[in-house]
Amino acid sequence: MSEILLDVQELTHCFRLGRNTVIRAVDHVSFQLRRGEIFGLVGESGSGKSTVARCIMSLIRPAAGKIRYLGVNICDPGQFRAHRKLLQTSRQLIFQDSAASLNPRMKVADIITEPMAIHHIRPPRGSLRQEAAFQLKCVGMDPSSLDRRPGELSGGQRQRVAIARALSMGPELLVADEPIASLDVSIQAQIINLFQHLQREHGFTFLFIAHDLAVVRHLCDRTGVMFQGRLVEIAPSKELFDNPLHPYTRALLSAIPIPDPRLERARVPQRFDPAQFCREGLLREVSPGHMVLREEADR
Amino acid sequence: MDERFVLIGARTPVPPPLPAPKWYDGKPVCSMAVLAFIMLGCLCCEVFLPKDPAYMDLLHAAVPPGSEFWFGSDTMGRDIFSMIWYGGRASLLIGFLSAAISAVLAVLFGAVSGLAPKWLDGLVMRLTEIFLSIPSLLLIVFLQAILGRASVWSLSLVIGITGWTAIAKVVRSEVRQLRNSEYVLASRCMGGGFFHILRKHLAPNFFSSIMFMVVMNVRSAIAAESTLSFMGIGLPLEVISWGGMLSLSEKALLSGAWWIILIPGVFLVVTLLCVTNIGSWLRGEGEQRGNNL
Amino acid sequence: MRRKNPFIYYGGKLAGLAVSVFVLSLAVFYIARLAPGDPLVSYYGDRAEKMTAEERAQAEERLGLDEPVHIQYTRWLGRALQGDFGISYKYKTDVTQIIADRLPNTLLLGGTGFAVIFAGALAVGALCAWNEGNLLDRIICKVGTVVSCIPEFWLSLVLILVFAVQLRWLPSSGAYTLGGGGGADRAVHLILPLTVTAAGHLWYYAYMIRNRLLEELRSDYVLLAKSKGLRRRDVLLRHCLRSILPGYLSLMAISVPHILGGTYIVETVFSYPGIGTLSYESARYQDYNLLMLLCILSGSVVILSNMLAQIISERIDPRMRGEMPAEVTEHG
Amino acid sequence: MFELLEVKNLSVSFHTPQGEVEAVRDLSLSLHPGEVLAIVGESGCGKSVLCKSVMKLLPRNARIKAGTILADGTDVTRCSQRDMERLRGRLFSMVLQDPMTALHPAMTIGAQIAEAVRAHQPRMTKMAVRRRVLELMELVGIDMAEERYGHCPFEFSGGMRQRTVMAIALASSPKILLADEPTTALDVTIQAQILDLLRDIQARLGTSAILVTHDLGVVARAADRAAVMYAGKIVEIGTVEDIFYDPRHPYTWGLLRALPAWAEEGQPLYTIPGMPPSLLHPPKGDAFACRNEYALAIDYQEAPPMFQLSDTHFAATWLLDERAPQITPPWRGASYE
Repeated sequence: MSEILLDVQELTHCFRLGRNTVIRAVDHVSFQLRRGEIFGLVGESGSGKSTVARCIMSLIRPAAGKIRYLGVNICDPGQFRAHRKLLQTSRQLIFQDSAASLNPRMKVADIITEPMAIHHIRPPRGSLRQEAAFQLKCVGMDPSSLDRRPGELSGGQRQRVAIARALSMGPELLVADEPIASLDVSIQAQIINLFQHLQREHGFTFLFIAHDLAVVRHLCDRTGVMFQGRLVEIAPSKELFDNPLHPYTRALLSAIPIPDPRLERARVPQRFDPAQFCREGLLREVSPGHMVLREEADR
Repeated sequence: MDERFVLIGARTPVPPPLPAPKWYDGKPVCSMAVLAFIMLGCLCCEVFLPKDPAYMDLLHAAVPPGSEFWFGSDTMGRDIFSMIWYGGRASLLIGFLSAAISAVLAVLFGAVSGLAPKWLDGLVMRLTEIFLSIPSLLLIVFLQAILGRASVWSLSLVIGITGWTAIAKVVRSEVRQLRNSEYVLASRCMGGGFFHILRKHLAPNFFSSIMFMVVMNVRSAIAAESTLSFMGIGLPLEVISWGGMLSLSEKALLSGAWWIILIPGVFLVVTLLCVTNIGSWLRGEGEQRGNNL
Repeated sequence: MRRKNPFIYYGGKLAGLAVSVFVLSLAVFYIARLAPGDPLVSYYGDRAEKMTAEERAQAEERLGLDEPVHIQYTRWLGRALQGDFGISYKYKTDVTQIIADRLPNTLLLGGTGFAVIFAGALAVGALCAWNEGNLLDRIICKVGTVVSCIPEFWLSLVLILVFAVQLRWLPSSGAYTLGGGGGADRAVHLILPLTVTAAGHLWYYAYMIRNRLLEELRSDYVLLAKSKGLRRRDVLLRHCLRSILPGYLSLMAISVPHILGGTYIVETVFSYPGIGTLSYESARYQDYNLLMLLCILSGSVVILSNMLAQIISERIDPRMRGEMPAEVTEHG
Repeated sequence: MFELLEVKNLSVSFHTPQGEVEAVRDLSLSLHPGEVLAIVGESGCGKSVLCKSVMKLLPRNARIKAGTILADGTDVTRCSQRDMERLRGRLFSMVLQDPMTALHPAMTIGAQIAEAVRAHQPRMTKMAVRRRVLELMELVGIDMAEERYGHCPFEFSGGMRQRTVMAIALASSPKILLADEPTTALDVTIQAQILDLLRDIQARLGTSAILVTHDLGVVARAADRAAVMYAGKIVEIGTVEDIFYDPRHPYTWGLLRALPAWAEEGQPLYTIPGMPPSLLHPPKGDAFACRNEYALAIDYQEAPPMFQLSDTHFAATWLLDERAPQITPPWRGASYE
């Protein structure tokens, strides 16, 4: 088994809504990412999966818990500062909405080479422009787009540019926060294939956050399911889809419509009542690599 | 077999050439041309002025427009045609100068307020509010009194100082919005420092969005100068400006000398209208650029 | 969701108002004294210039101008809190009395002006939105832009020239005819100043209403409202207007000083005896006591209307009450 | 057979500063009473525009260029604004995509439903309206209706809001329900509930529905018939069985093959190459030709007509012409292990 790249331990973060209401967006979440794997994090809106991503990228300082990346505790400001350059170059983030995450006034070439410009890295392929052209080719785009602005590109092309920007630094860890949610079906497939291809080529560790389970099943090696800020189940993808154990996972799986009318109509989706959800409890390993949230009483 | 029914598969289409947009498309050409004409005329008025604008020909006071005085003469016998071009210099200069001053102040305050922590932001905004609550006319009178005798420079400073609050508010909200935008977040994530973000992301996006406010401020500054000079608290009588020319209108009203009131006023209003049109075009432009994503 | 205690809520607002007014009065007091100029001139007229040094000192002592500014201020504040704002140097009577004489005129002009602008902007804006892109809308937009570009004083001059000098239909100045002064007379005197006040501001607000309404008309809930069979008029008036009204109300509340400033200029051109002319004079001639009270009056009106605007937008719109921005701690 | 809704040769264009965008191009379609017809396609293919033109709720810069829309015997394209106001809500009504923006933010749920009830029964008493509103709320599965009557939309979750939107749509018992991506903005578990509710209500009230979606899973779950749209045209239409088990158009093949649910382990997904064409200047001939690996020479010259395959199944591709070469379809129907 390969080494652990990212170790998230008991990560907790709260958002304050008004004076008295506090929402636990992320509640004692623990998981590990091994080097070179694709880990899927699934959950519905408001389950806290984006907050996890932002904590990992140090955009939010978590209220409690530890995140160790390559042995560095990134929640500690001192350690963060000491390893700033490493952390900022080897972790990259891809946002859901490429329209918002690319500066509308910058040219594609400048967008792709922005991280290099920030860290004053000598581009390995001569000039910054050549570097941008190379990266653009890597994500399947024509270098003729180098001088265009994000507004002149289609959604799929913009997401490709965002990917090129993230990969230009040769990251160890790539975090993608719902990168395909705002794309069309036929474009989604193209981007997923691109991810798969790039991951094989570069070997980066990939944290893929999504709500579309079919995509996660196809793309990810292991999958974690989140509900109301808690991680309820982690398992290798195949195992999770074939043998879901937590009632919420089951409900979630049964809710995905199967694109086959006869099969689909014969199914009865399982309901999961959020009122029954017990937040307390621990992740327990039931079979190798398969962990489920169980109440304390079960022990 | 029919040749048309041969399997040939997908072929990349040749995109039809889009008709190149004309350079003047959507631009307020007319306003730009008129404004350029007026500005040019004011700048090089020495070349074509028929008379000395400051010379008081008391024998020919309040002469209606005619061959000698094209636009008539005022109650002190000065040639209105010459005064308009000459006086436009002061008015336009004050307009641009004070807009620049207030823009600098606004960007300073707005950016501080937008980037600062909450308490400082609240304090700055509260101070702005108090500042706003002193009627601007009074403020101008005070400031004029402190600065001493009015000149083009002091008046620009005064109008500039009183006109920055509105832009500052826009700057503040713009900075806040930009600061939380995803591309700034992305840049921070990649390790972009404060100055990098300021230079690459904040400044370019934000200048286009306040540009139209600045242009609109040129307009209100020109209007303010004319109002002040008209009321006698702006430029002294010897300094010719559009507002100053109109301050003689009280006598003109009594004698029914319409040209003294109407002709400089029309110039003033046309200039203001052109600036307004250009301003609203800039605003539309900014919005469109924001939307075409 | 927790309801705030209304006493604490309004008490806090009032305390904020008091502090703001205090800071304002302090600022005006110091600025006024910083400004060069001789207040004695406004009290003694030309006589002040011929005074000997001794006489000057005596006069300054009498008016309390010899002491350091901060002592002057505390003395002024102490009296002001008891309702004594001192006498005007120029008119030599109680400041409150002078203002009380003039205030109704300004209130009449400003109040009706405000009402006309408020209602007119709503009507014109809604009319334009209803006829979006039509000839009527385009004409109103063009005319509005042109009118809003005309400085108030020049519009006044032109109107006087046309209606008072050439046509002789309307009086050119004053608030009422000397000696007379019935309601009709006042109304006739009000027409021109009111037209100018309204014309200067109306389009700005009407245009804003138009654009906001159009924005609303493109939103999803309008689509749903139409699809349930509501008539277009009902959609516009009941749904769209309703959602822009809080914003409009608070904007109007904030705009009080602008409209007030506009009436000052109009008052001067039309020689309309109101607060505007008074404050202009008092600032020019260092009539300290008068100036202080005027500044505090207009300042409190402005601050009060700002608070009103805030309260309105917090009260009317349920979203404002319910959702509060999430606080995010950041680093990096 | 009596058709509840019949769209014939409809063309809708948008006038933009860049030129004319042909959003719907010469489209024909019919809806039988009591069925659910799904319209599938990618964003920008004109499926939403089709919905809005049926209700004549198009934005100002859009124009119905040609064609007729017969709804229950009335030609909608010729109706005046007033006539449409009378028809909307009673003959057809709409469920929008995003329930977060579809409800007026500052009005109570009850008032918004009541407005819909009163729109066609202005004389109804207050009590009767209230009773009807509560009845509707129960119908769409909002429990504690009495209590929630006075709530504002921001106090509701996404699913609850979409239920409210459905209650509004059903207020005047319309014959046709147009659902424009009703579940796209919702979570998967809520999506399943809303789809089942839609089917349930539709069966109970005998309403016909048009379900616009981009998700073939939704089609499989909730539709009787399906129409596949591409670049402003219907390329294939038939019963759900026809579309899923015997698709004939290359675009339908591509859509089905690209689904991650059918992907083989470790293999890349099948993708349709390229991007949908811009409708600003739609290409000559078949718009799909440039992405179609089975494109014939004629596809680049002439748009294919609709070929009839059975009573219910139609497809617009030259592959069905007798002169075309025989192709083994790469997709032999859905099969989930």
